[in-house]
Amino acid sequence: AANCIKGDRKAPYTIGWANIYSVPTWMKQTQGTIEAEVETLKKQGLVDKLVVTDAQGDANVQIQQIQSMIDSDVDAIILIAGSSTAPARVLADACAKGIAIINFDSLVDTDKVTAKVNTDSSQWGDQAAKFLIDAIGGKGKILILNGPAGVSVSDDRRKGADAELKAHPDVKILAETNTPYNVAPAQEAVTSLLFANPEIDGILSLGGALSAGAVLALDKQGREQVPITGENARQFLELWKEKGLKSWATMQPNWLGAFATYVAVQALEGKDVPAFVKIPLPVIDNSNIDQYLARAADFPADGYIYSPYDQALFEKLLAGK
Amino acid sequence: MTSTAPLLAARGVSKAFFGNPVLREVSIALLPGRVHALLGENGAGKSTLINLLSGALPPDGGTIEVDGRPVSRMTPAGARQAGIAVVQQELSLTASLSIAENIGLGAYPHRFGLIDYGELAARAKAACDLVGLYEPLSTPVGRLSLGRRQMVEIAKALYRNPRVLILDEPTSSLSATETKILTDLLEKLRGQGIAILYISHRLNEVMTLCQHVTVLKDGICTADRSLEGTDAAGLVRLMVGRDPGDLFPQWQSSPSVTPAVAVRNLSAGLMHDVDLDIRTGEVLGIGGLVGQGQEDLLLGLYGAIPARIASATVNGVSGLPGGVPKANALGLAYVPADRKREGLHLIHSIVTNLMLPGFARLPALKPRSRRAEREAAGRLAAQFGIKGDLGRAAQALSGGNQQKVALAKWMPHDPLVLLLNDPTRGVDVETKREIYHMLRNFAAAGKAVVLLSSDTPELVHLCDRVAVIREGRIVAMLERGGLSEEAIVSAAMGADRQKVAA
Amino acid sequence: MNANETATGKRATAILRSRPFLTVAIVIAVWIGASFASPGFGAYGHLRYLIELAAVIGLVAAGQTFVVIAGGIDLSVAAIVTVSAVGLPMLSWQADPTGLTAILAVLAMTTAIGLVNGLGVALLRVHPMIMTLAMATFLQGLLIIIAGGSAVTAENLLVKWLGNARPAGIPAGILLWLAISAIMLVAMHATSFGARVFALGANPLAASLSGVPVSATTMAVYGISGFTSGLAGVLVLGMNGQGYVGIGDPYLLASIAAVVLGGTSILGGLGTYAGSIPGAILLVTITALITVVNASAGWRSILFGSLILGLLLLSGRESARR
Amino acid sequence: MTSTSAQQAGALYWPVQGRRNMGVRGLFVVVLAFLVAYGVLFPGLFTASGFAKFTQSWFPLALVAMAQALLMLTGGISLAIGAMVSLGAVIAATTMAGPLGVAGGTAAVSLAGLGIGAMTGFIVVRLRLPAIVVTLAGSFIIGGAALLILPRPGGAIPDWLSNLLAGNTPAAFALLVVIIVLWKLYLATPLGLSLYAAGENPVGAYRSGVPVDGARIAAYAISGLLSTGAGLFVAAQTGSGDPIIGAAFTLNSIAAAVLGGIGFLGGQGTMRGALAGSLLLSLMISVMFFLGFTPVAQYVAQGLIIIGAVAIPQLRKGQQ
Ligand SMILES: Nc1ncnc2c1ncn2[C@@H]1O[C@H](COP(=O)(O)OP(=O)(O)OP(=O)(O)O)[C@@H](O)[C@H]1O
Ligand SMILES: Nc1ncnc2c1ncn2[C@@H]1O[C@H](COP(=O)(O)OP(=O)(O)OP(=O)(O)O)[C@@H](O)[C@H]1O
Ligand SMILES: [Mg+2]
Ligand SMILES: [Mg+2]
Repeated sequence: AANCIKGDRKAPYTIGWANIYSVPTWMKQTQGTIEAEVETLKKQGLVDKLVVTDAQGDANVQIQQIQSMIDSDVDAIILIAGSSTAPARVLADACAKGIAIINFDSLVDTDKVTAKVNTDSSQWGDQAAKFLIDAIGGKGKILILNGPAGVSVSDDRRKGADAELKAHPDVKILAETNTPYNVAPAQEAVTSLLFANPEIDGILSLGGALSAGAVLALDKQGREQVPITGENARQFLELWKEKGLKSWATMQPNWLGAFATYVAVQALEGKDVPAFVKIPLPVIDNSNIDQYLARAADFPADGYIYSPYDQALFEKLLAGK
Repeated sequence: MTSTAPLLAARGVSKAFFGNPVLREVSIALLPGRVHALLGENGAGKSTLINLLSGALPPDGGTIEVDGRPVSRMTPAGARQAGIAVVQQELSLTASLSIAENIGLGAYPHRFGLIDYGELAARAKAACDLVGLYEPLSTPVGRLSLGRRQMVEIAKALYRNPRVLILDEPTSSLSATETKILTDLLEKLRGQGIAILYISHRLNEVMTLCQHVTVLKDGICTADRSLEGTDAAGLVRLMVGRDPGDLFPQWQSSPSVTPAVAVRNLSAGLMHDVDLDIRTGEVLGIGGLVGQGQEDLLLGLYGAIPARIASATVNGVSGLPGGVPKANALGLAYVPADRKREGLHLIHSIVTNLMLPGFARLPALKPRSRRAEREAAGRLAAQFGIKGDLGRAAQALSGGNQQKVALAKWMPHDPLVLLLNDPTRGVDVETKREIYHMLRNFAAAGKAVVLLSSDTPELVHLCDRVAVIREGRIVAMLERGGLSEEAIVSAAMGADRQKVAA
Repeated sequence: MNANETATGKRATAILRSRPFLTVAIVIAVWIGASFASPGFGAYGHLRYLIELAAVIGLVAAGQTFVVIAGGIDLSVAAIVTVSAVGLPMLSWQADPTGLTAILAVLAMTTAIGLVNGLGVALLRVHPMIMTLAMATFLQGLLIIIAGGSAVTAENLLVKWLGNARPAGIPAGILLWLAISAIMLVAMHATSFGARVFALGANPLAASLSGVPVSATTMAVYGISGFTSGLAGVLVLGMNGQGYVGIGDPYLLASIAAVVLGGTSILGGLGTYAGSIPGAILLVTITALITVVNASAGWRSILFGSLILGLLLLSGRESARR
Repeated sequence: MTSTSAQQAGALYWPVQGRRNMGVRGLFVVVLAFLVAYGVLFPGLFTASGFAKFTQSWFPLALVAMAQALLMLTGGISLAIGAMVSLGAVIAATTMAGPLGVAGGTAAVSLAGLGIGAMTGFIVVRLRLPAIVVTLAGSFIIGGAALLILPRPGGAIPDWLSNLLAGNTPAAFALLVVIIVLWKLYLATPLGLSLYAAGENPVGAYRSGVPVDGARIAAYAISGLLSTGAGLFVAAQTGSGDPIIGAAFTLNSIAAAVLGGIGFLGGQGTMRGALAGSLLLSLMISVMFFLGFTPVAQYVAQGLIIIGAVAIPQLRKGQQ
């Protein structure tokens, strides 16, 4: 059986969804995929209840809420962690109780979980750097935009870019910034950076809202757009098309939530699930951006246009193919 | 006798605030077994001088001597060690601490580094007994009325078993009875060889208690002499430099029968079931021991605390005002006793303080005219003799001048009924005279004044009637004919309960 | 003649010594210093952009200054900015092509939120910090419901104009800020209402006994704060072209910092919006300055804090109170 | 002799305590109601491990609430509490598993807390700068330092320490009791009681011979120690360090203190109130979970509860 699973839990299961912060749009979309999946599983008689907590961004509160989930004896916990280290011990307790734990998106450094499900942040940084260096012809001056400091995901993406950057000494990093994954602060920072640095050849952005902010900053100053990396934020994809950007984007698909739910139930049902399910990074480039934009209306304006998913995809991913 | 060395002395001390000299080369010597009076008008520099003597402020020039030896840098802690204790004019108490903890503050008895609560209780109790403070020692000081807090401040000084006791207007909010306790006590302490410095604007107290006097005028020492052979008029002459007139005005009683305010069965705070008529054209005194509910009566009428009534009319409108703005609109105005906490905005300029009731009543978006405000404030300041730069914060004013500001700010509004809570507390004798005249003129103009006072002579000489309050009830209503200090005091003590009932 | 001269001289020194002036002087000094280090920083366009950014903080700080002077604090401003920026696009109905009605409706709503804050503080006697924190929490719940649902791109002409137009070369946002600043300064220093607010903050008990309508004044200041935060939300929506949940987050600390950097006492009763204005500009300037410094996140954070502390040492002595 | 003195001490001490309870009685009732509700919803609370976990989740908040209340009593405030917690956590996580060991790491955490606290106090008190801006600036400096020490979550705490402090033991509760006793002892020293006087009437207190500046600087130092101590506990609880783990504690510490009746002007309120405030904030999270609230309902209920806990006692007071 899978890690943590003792086989003493019977369907229908109660699933606990330990969210770190439910207000941002990405989270809201993710929650939507989880709820849809739960509905499906309910019909199959596998799940009877979804319990949702919101730690309001506080990793300490999240620990307390996971503890409450253990106390109320949920069968599975799916989790986006508020800290890559903090929940480790409480998760070990949950694991010892035979609770299936599926950790996705923001991962915890622990092996006391049933499975972790995520794209590879380091690969994200690596591929983004490759694209950008390529796009600027192997040399030039660039800016690096990254998410908040002190957080593993942003740090991993940044570290992933290191090898490529080191390999190209002609690529000069003018400045790096850390801002929340939001448009306005990124736009502010890039505006100041543009004034301070008259020559910029490219922008290595490690988050979609950051890219949108950068494009808006260039646009507002009447500067020519430069090659930029990004993410599947609807606003960024629309700007990409509108401004004819030279760009590349990947994504953290919102259906990770649905998939985590699916994996939890599979594990509880006795399936052997791998300890780490690596989700291949979907790539958006000029070849397929129109397909994404065609579906744009189905997504919130400040949301993320994620790639399509279905049961078959889940089974394929779980089988490790 | 005269050759005894002074326990505490100042030699030619000077002090200036922001370049304004407040004391110029003042000398004073406190001898054991002598009560030394320090007199002067408001703002003359009395409190500043004792702040220098007690180490609360460093002098700009001159020296402080203890037992004839100059002290290079006096601090409050050093003063305490030297046996100097001060009853501050602006009380030094902490509202959230208990009476006992306040009394011991800065000088707690301790055992193993911890406060020895047993010892503290015993010693605080002894100090309280001396001044007749009977509240439980655990009562937070914040719950006491101003007069009782003043007693705590005195007990706090006595707790330190001082050799030198400095009292800055200790009786300013005490009634005759408490004052008597204090003067007897000081008399006793003097007998024990303690040096006492006594500041008061109540000259009769000074006359009975003190042997020696130092007079300050505008920061300069104008007299330093024995009190023997001087009378009250002489003292005033020393202070103001000219012949004083009568302190109390001559007046004709002219109350009408129409009540400005009539209430039946008023209950508010400590007061219960009070019937009261306040007539136009009269000054109605409110007397009694401190803290019997007098203040609640005024606040209840003013709409500042919830009150229950059977019926009431205020200036022709029935019912009590539901809130202060309504009371103001009905022509009521209230001057609180605790000017620092209730009367003034200490961090704001004197001008804004004087204009505040106007701001409160004018339409919210009415434009202000700074010039008009300055002029109006200037007129009020001149009328009340408020000294100092009107643009400065009110906290820089001396205590008495602060009191004048708290009273003066109502005058532009021409109130019909003035509710005054100890309006002459800490006010110098000349200003008192002006205030008294003003109050009588006010009454003569057909308005009404309610004068709650701890100064019994004030009640006797100024009021048409005096209501004496004990335990939340009016126990006596003394008419002008029957007014005397004895009558008020005995009614306050409950001595003539039968007589009133009869 | 002579007396007049000294009076003018006195006033001149008073102005030179005042906190608002000092803060302005510091801002200019920082600008000059920074443009030597990095010529682009001092470019006209950049300084104009910084002031445009400061306008948003400045608008939020306008209400915050009123509240702080009245002895309170408003922790709900960030949530109100977000509610305004996210809520407005939902109200862009067809009937009014200018978009003014929608803006007025949103401002009415945010003002009402502020009034509810004031109601809690004045009538329920809930501590301002608790009341406004709770309000912020409520609004977060509200945002979960309204956000992400429908398109929130601003299709509102007036909002777009505010965010992007530059009449006479000056960004409309700055003009809006100037207008609001003038109104706020007049309301604060030249009306009875302003005087009541100061009195309330310096000593609420004395103010109440002097006849100041305490409840009404309290509600008014929180109402103003709701209004200016709502306006900031409208502006920030225009500048970004899109509202999103979290768009208001930076403005809570920023508004409080601008107020106190400008010399307003957090204990109430003393201060002026004239200080918060350069306070807001100073804040965005320092933020921009550390953005262009190429250092690790930790060092940038340390630099930011040290700059604030250093500037405070230049200007920030508190006079003793009580 | 000793017995009468002890009697007198009791006769003074207990009524003083009783009066102090009056202001927070309403809050106590609310907290008690929540405790009962929690016990009913989750009977496991009364098992050793249930109680242990419950106190562990409350403990760090209790510490920072004390740290904040201490400052607010002297008329100060700190916006750097959260950064101090983070700093404590990263120092613990980077030292304890290394050559310094647990003892050395604890010393480093304590020294950092006391030192930074005292320095903050010195700046605020002696240079007369407004506490709120000084500590706002401090929060960036201290937070930056935490990021330099540990740029991303990591480090380690020896397992035995984690198990001792945050395993199935009532260690957190015991520590809290010890800290409360120490606080009581501190309050019983002249310096401790001076906190109130220095906060409410600094001029009067100075004239009474109270070392006002000393009392205030000491309060900042102790507050710093409590904050980094909370960081150490969080590190032990999580087994590692995280340079931004403390962020939420700043606002929560203020909320807990204000909820507990501590005023901004200094000298108002009691530590027991602040502790009750922090307990309510912590309990609320678990109780809402067991009542099955959705996130939206959680936000709304949380707002209502904290307003209610303050408003209802106020309204009752108003009616009397
Ligand atoms: N801290 C201060 N800052 C500025 N001016 C002050 C300060 N303290 C006192 N003054 C000024 O010093 C002068 C003397 O004040 P002081 O309090 O000594 O007068 P006083 O004789 O005690 O008067 P009162 O009888 O009214 O108490 C006053 O004009 C007052 O305005
Ligand atoms: N029975 C006793 N007799 C004498 N002194 C005592 C006794 N018990 C305790 N004390 C000391 O007296 C001090 C008074 O402080 P106190 O207990 O009032 O703190 P507190 O502020 O009320 O507590 P909190 O802030 O938690 O409400 C205590 O710290 C304690 O050490
Ligand atoms: Mg005086
Ligand atoms: Mg206490």
